[in-house]
Amino acid sequence: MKQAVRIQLEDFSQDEEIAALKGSSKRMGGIGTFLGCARDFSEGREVAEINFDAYGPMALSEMQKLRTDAIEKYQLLDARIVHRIGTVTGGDNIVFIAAGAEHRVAALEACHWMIDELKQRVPIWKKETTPQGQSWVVPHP
Amino acid sequence: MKQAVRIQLEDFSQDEEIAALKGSSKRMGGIGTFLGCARDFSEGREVAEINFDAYGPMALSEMQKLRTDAIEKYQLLDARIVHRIGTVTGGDNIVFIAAGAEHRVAALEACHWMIDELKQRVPIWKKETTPQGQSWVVPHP
Amino acid sequence: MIKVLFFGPVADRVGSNALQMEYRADMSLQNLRDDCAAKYSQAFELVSMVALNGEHARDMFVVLNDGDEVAFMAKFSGG
Amino acid sequence: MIKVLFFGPVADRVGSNALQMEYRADMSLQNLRDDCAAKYSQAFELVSMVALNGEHARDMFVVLNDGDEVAFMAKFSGG
Repeated sequence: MKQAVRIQLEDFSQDEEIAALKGSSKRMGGIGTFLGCARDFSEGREVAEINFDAYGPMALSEMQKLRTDAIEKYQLLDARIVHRIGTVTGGDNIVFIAAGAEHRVAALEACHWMIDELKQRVPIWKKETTPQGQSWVVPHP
Repeated sequence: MKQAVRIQLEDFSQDEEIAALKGSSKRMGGIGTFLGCARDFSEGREVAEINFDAYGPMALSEMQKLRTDAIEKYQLLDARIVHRIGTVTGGDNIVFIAAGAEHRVAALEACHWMIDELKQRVPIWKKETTPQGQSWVVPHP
Repeated sequence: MIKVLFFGPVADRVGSNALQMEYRADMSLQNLRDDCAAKYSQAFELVSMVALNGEHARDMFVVLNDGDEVAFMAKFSGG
Repeated sequence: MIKVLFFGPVADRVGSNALQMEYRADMSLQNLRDDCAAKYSQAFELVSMVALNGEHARDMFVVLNDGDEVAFMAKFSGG
């Protein structure tokens, strides 16, 4: 079984992640997921590819804390977080978050909270390659 | 390509649904999904199986309207809704909703709205089989 | 004739999924409901939604046409 | 020595991912930041987060230990 929290170069399968999540409890009635993908167009420019830099050990430990915090805050039965690094192009998966709970509201709210928190807490940076060259993405407030 | 809105006996694959959703646009930066599953325990009783009854043509047309409404309300790039009928047991998939948008907030809010609306609008009923016999589920307000 | 449909818990109490009711000129959805509820009072305790020809009916005083399809439904519990 | 790490846009402006800074007794995180910012002022315009030994540092006046690992980081843009 793959770890519930991972940073990896390779793509992932939602079906596999959901099967692993479900495996933790048959009392799970609702699963909320968020999948972040690479767009081929951003801020009015075509994007050829996106590269990631990460403070690997800290990013992983922040993601693990985030999972634990979400499970406690929303009384989840289980949660998973996968973030890709390396190079991706338009349409590729970047990040996957899944939250499983007895009922749907907790699952959906936890999923939304986790992706918002991930963007605040986890030391990963993305650089876009456009026809105008490469530039690091400046997050919006 | 499978239809974006379906009522079916057989299970579905998240990977297939997400691939179909993504196929509609490379500007999709965020995908929110909700997966509803059969629990083996509900309201303090073990649940052996769940059976569905549906007003099929109306349920399908309400789900199609719901998809169109969500796309318009949240400016989605695409959305999909799949609901199973027939008989399911603990851990089985029941309903899948996916909303894809340029940014995450619209995708996540649309997904939450769609499952709430589905429960209000779509004529489907579930019956649980427990050690005490069979009973139709009474939705909570 | 009006085709009347029942599903789930309502169908269980009626003991059937469908029945035909005689069409009368100027008959409203409310008239049809009253006729059915008189016959199947236990089932109609559960009815909280009505569909006319596959669409949610909000106005119970709409006049029916011969051949209409009406569903008297309990609260939905899908999803 | 203190190990100082840079990533993404900050590393680009520093021209390096890591450097070693001399350890001094009673040196605070703020002292280290001032020393580094004096050398790499353009890079430090971007710095808005600091990590000490892999954890978010909220208190810039904490005193460092020899061998600590510090990262001066721009706003995250993952996810």
